[in-house]
Amino acid sequence: MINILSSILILSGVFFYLAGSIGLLRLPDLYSRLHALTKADNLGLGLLIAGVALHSQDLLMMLKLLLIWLAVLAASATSAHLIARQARRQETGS
Amino acid sequence: MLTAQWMYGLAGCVIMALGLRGALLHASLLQRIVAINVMGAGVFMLLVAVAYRGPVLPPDPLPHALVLTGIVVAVSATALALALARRLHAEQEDD
Amino acid sequence: MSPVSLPLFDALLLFSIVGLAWASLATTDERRSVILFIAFGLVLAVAWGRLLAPDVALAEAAIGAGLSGALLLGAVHRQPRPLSPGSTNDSRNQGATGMGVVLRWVVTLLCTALAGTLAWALLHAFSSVPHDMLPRAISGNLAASGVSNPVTAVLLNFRAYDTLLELAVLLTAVLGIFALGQANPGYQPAGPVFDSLVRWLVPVLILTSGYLLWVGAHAPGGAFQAGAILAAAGVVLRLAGRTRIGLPEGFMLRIVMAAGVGLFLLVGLTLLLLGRPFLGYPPAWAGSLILLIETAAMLSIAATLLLAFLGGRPESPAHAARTESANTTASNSGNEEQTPC
Amino acid sequence: MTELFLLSALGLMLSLFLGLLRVLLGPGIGDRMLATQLIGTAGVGILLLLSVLLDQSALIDVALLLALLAAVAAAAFTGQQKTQHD
Repeated sequence: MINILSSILILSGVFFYLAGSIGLLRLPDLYSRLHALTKADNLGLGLLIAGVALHSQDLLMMLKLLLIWLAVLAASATSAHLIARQARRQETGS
Repeated sequence: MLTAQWMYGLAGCVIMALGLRGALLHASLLQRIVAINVMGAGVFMLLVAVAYRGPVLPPDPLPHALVLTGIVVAVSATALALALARRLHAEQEDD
Repeated sequence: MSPVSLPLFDALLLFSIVGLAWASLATTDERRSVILFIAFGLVLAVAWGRLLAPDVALAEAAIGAGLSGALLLGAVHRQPRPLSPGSTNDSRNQGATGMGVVLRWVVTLLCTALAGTLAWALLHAFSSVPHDMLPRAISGNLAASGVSNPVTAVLLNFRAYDTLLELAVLLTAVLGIFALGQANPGYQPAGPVFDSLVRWLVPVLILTSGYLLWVGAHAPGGAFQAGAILAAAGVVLRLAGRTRIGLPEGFMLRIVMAAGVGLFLLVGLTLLLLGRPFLGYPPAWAGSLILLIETAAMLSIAATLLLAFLGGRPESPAHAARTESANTTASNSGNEEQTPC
Repeated sequence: MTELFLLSALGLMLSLFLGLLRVLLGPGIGDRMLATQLIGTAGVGILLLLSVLLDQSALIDVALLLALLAAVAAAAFTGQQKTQHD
């Protein structure tokens, strides 16, 4: 039962990863790519981590996995902000 | 002979040669420094491939220790090279 | 876990790595080259994990994703013109002439020949007798080494000489950097979004480095990875525009820089006096001595790597506040005694 | 279960590969930086799967380091350096 649930979580995580990278490849400009990517890979990693945590069933491991997810959430929000700000600066600057 | 071992070993050779070529041919000092780092990464990959002994046997720890210290030395050598390049640039501007 | 073979995974991974290495050297745009090199480092960390080298993967993740990327990107930004020995136009023209083209081909051919020879030797080595004498010697003596992580045992016990000299190499590199001038001017404040990340990221990085140091005795980790992560915390503070990045000043800084080599030597010489070989720890003490040396080494490595990132002698924050104009040619070594000019 | 982890690792490798194409294509430097971010996140996911697949719990720590330092490259890329006073 737990195995099935964890498999579903992991596979849907991979699906969101792929959706994000296809978005990164197909979408026309930086801002829409930024939007698609941050959403997709945060969600993808979140689902993947939930699946792996369920599979591991070890408390310290789960805590580390949670920390990884929080770190990636914060980092991707921050980087998206920094990259977008830089792009705006270049558009208005030059 | 393990498939993974020769795959990674060959890739290491290719990466090292790419790095050496870049270090010899690039005009920009910064890119030469990047190229030397790529070359180093190729050597590291070679060593880690040699250490790999399949999924069951634990790998040989000695090359791992070499590569580990190699990575740290490479980054400090890179910093020294960049500082030298900066100084060279400053001297050229004074002329 | 049953042995798994993942040749398709390996093929994709290696294709990405070789592709990134090639692409980062194929362009003449320095910024693009550096960004591709950073991506190359990220994928390499995955490859080390795949080859069951988690110690190496930890170091690559800490240095590739933290230090070396920031170091190289900083160097690109500082240089509006390319960092080249002559002006770039000259070298471009040279490349267009017949001699240049011939040279390019000769170098490419020689590099290909080198790669081929190396690959031939490697395949020859792989297909001959499997080498398990050294690994067996290491695992046979692991119990007496004081630690159960074989990589840490090699670094701090079996080949402790190498590690001592390596710390000396790091110190020499930083002294070389000091001799070249003052530190880079640093960054402007990065804004509230990055600041709020920094506020919790730096404590977590410091905690992680302590964890890696402690865990290094029996699992992947140790002084090098811990030191690199500690240095990354300083890099993050620097990027956020802080002037205080956790480095001690003046005499204290010198002590921290030399602590690794110093303590290593002290332990080795004390053992000599006690009638043991240089750095031949008594097995009962080995665990504690290694942890002691590793703690000092971690602090030295962190300080050295952070100073390497600064790219020159650090200015003391008090001094920086007193004098807006930094005198780049000052050859005074003491930071405190430097008078504002 | 092993097959599932292997398949998922391949899926993430494909995702990393697509990100790589964007790094190579650009066109802007921001696009390349963004794609590098994706490569990092995919790397984190792959390491997590490999840690189960190869039975190496230390790979979780590697993933943790990559996750913690994921913002450093973007910050170094966008950071404005002070000008040298000379």
